[in-house]
Amino acid sequence: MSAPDTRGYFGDFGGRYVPEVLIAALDELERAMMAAFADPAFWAEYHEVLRDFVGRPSPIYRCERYAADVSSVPLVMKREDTNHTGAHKINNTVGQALLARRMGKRRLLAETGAGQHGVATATVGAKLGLPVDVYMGVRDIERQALNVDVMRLLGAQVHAVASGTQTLKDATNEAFRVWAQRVEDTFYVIGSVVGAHPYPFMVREFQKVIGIEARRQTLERYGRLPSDVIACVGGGSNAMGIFSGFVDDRDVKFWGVEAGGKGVDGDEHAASLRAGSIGVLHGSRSYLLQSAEGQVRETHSISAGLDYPGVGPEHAFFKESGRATYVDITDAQAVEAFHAFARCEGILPALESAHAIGFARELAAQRGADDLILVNLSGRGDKDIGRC
Amino acid sequence: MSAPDTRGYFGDFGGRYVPEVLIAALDELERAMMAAFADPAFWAEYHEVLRDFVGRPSPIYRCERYAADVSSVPLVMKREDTNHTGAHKINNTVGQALLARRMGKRRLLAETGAGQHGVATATVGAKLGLPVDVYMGVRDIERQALNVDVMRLLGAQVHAVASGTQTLKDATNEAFRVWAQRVEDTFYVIGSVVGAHPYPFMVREFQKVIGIEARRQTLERYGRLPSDVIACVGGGSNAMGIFSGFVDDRDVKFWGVEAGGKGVDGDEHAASLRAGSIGVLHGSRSYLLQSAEGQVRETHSISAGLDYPGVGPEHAFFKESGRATYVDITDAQAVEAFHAFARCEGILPALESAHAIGFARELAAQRGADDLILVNLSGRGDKDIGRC
Amino acid sequence: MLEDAFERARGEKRMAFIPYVMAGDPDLETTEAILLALSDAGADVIELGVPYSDPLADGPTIAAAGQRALRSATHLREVLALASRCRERCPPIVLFTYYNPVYQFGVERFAREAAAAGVAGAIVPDVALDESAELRAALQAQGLTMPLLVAPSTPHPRAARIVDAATGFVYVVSRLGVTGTGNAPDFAPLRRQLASLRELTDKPLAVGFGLSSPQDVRNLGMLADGVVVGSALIDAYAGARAQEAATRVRQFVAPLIAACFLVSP
Amino acid sequence: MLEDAFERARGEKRMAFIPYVMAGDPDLETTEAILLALSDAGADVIELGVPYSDPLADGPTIAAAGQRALRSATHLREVLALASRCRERCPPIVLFTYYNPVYQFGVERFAREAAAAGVAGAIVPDVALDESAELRAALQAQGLTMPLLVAPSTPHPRAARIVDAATGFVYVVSRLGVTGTGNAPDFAPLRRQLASLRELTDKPLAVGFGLSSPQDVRNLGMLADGVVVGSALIDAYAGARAQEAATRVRQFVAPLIAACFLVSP
Ligand SMILES: Cc1ncc(COP(=O)(O)O)c(C=O)c1O
Ligand SMILES: Cc1ncc(COP(=O)(O)O)c(C=O)c1O
Repeated sequence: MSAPDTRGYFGDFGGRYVPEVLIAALDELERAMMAAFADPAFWAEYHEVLRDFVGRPSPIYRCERYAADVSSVPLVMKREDTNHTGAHKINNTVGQALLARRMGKRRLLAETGAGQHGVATATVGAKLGLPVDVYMGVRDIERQALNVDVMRLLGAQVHAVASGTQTLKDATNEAFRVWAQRVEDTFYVIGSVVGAHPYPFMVREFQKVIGIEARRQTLERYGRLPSDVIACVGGGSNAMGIFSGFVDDRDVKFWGVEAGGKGVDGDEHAASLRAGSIGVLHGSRSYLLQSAEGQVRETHSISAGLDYPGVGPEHAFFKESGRATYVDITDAQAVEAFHAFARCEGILPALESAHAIGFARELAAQRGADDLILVNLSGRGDKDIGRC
Repeated sequence: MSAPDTRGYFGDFGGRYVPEVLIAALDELERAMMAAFADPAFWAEYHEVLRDFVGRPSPIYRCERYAADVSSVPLVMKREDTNHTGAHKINNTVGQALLARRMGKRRLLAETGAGQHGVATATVGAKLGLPVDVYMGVRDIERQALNVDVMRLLGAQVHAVASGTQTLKDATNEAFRVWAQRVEDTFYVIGSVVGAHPYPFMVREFQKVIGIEARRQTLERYGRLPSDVIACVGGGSNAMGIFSGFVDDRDVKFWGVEAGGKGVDGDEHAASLRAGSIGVLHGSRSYLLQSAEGQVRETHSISAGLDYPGVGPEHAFFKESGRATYVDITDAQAVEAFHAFARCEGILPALESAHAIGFARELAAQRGADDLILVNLSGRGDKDIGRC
Repeated sequence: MLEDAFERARGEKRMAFIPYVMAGDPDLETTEAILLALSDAGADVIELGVPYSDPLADGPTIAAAGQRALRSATHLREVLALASRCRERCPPIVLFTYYNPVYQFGVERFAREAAAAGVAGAIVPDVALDESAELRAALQAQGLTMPLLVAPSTPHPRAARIVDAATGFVYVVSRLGVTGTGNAPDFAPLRRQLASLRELTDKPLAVGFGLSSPQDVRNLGMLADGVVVGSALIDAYAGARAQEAATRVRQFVAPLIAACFLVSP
Repeated sequence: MLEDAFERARGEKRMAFIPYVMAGDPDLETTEAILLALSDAGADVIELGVPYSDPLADGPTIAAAGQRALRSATHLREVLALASRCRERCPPIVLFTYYNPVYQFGVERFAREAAAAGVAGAIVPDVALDESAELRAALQAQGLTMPLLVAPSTPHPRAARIVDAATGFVYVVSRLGVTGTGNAPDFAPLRRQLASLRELTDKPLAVGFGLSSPQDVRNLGMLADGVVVGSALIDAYAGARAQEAATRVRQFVAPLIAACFLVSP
């Protein structure tokens, strides 16, 4: 387990850029997290909930048709889409909610963009009997009305955030603000490997189950490790989750696929690592999309879950160290992959995951039967029907 | 394995009431099915697809809060909602599609009501590269537009059926008619334990995995068998699937929950076993809702998947023999259970499954800590948002 | 009665003409007028359809006719009464009914009341050989026939058992699928099948499903003993009532009946 | 400069009055007029907000002011120029800026240009003690102060380290949460905290977040050395421009400044 340094830095990235009012809460969280991580009973409970409630392990599935015309490489999907609530997000909310209960917190708080993390938090909150408040931009509430309904059915309060871009970025600001007010009894469940230390580390540890399972499954089934692991990168949690299972396997190449939107040469994309620069957002230093003056830019992606100007600090570290390579797939390519994959494999991928799948086909053309490409199919695409 | 007799009868129920043009196809199917069932390689392939593609085994999950106020009985859900495509239906379509491929059939044909079986068939067809035609009533196409989109994204042709009630019953008639025309190269994938022999038997065998897994899981986790097994009954496949895992455990009580609609005393319900009479529909003799003159009645249920006037013949046999007890839950009760379950457990059940869940709470009040109630949570409720 | 009808046609070197009419479409009065018209025109046997909610052997035309008939509250009881009313003025009537209405009526009772109504027999398209024993016995006990269907997909050994069991005549389905005029049969294989059935039995062979024109009739090449025309006939009078419907029926069947003669062996 | 301002206020047996103004809201001309009005009215120190897209320590009022200011293209460079323009006519100016604009500007460059603009220091709400070393050193090298914040949630040992590291003054956050007038602080615990901080340091203690009325000011009971008023002030001039805004500001701050005196020790 490669942890960040004591101040929460992965190399130059990470840290804790938050108002003083939150520092004590982050310290308390860090202490509780370390205690929980060292407690086998905590992990036992986490794994039991993942098994019985989430339905883990998620399978790995070898595609039969999607890239068969361009390559003989085994193309294997890690099926996070089969999780309860339909994406990897729930691995993390289970972990954080169990930690919240262990810490005696009374309520959960979450930001959400596409609504997937909001749904995953509302879900776990309902199960554990913890009230949940979700902050969501007004524009996202309009774009993702179905997930709003789901959260409400699960008993969560969904609060509309009308400030700034009215999307995930500002919902996150608002969640921080609300947390600052309620920091004593409220646990802030962050949805990706972003935020102030210890969030990027903690969320990674809760998503690592993806990589650990996938490594074991790949070895069991194919008797070897993948040559390449591919995942889409929004905040970066599903990517970090699968990468971290293979981080010590130095020959396994990591590919993070960002949202190229209408092209990374223009302004309408969300490719923080590919086309951004270093800065501080939502509590940590990493890459982000910003103006020359340090104002955070509005982003664009057809996939709401990737439509975020920042990225987790450990990805910035992986980029700098060369451990992972970051590429992008445009809206149009993602939509094409979505359709092709649905028709060839009978699986509707989330538009986020369709970015990884689109790139996988490109990479497959350069790989052969001795290689093995593992793709994190981070979620199901039901939420995206009618949007492409 | 309790098979029907050679003519496809479970006691007095079942048989093969279809036009002569289909008899040879049913004979061919029966022979191919028996050969496949006797072939370990077939089952190995079936189980591999269930594992890698569907994500089986589905977990069992013990509710913590839903009925805790009325009973200390362990209330355990078999989580078919975590399957790929979100319901038990896919267990069956995987089996039938593999059989179709084995038989050298070139196309799949399916009827659908709510669209779940249509989606499950389209899914497996896409995966195996077999074109799929789905027949669906005009009214259902309107009511279940989302699933129509999904089927089309998966490459299936959805055909609107404008005759009769324009719902599942007539879509089934139409599928039979189309099959009669294309019987040589087309495999008709029926979506429940209904239809002419060998369908009720075959579909049960493909759904039996639910019961086999659940029995093993219950024993492993609780060291005992359930006292009661509950499932909703539309055509009856999810119920037969879970019941058949326990059929030789004579102490395990079976409860089939039909759609009580606006009340079984009136006309607006779909409770064939509770309130119907014996007759012949869609190829087999069973209970059905019909007029004194033998015209099949229009039915009503808030849950599209239960809105069917017939029921599988083996259920009729279980009713007559007393092996299972059939009860009903009204629309209003199902909606209440849907909401309560979502808020207490963080799981949105399909409205179909909500019937089983609603009854489970009633039964729980009569059971204690030494008992164990197992409920088949046949599908997820995402499709039902906005309908209740 | 049925045997006589086929015998007479054979004697006249023609195929028997067997029109299909849906009882009660759009009302019983119209059906009665049509029956009399068919009788006048020279029909040898009449298939009288019993409306059913779920006619899965029928294409759109007959299914829609059944829906209209149900709207006029025509059920098995009403159809039997109609048959009884027309018995003196009509050629032999064979009911064409799905099984469920019969089952609800009661199989024995059905046979009894059908016999009392003077009906010649019953064709039940969803009761193939395998499920036919009980109903066949009940009908036979009342002196009624039960023609069975043979389809293009029926394997030869099974066809042999079917023709054995069939009474009255053997209903030879001309092509895969359901009733309806959409796609015409492929006559070459149909003729081969008729020839091979002919080797199995002396019972009359009546061909149906998808025949709509005099040319279709001629294409049978006298290999059959009878020709059933249903959907095309219904199309011909659809929308009309009573005498207007009867007139249209008369016009429509005349060339078909002529075609039954025209064919040279 | 800052020390002098607090000294003078202390000499006059009053708390220093520290208004917060968002630069460029709605334009720089207005801000300039407000700064001069505040100066005339007797403000001791001015917090000058640098607009930022993601002000997560700010409530709706200041966040909205920042949005308006961004619409007038006000960024760090423009704010420094404004400060420079006003330096002769104003009390000491402390910038209130989030870290990212500073980081993009360059930390060293920021310190240099801020000093050149005559600014007294910078409050950076998202840089707490732990991340403050580099920025603090850069500012100090240019003779600038970096007040740090202490929150109600800050544990005592940490508060001791913060007051140690803070320069210019210690910014005591009056209550949990962000800036804004929504909920007033709970004064009893706030007074206890001020008393306990007083034991740790002689540096000036300025209280901010949520203070909006003379009564709030009086409630501090002279335990603080300074009072920051931001959101309430912005609310007071919101919608107005230039001299009209300045007039409203003057009216609004007069009773607050009076309240700074009124309290008896
Ligand atoms: C299915 C899916 N994949 C990926 C993402 C992107 O998040 P992350 O990069 O943290 O995995 C989201 C976010 O909502 C998502 O829903
Ligand atoms: C989730 C779910 N449960 C139950 C049913 C009812 O079918 P059956 O009784 O065959 O299980 C359906 C049918 O669509 C369904 O979608």
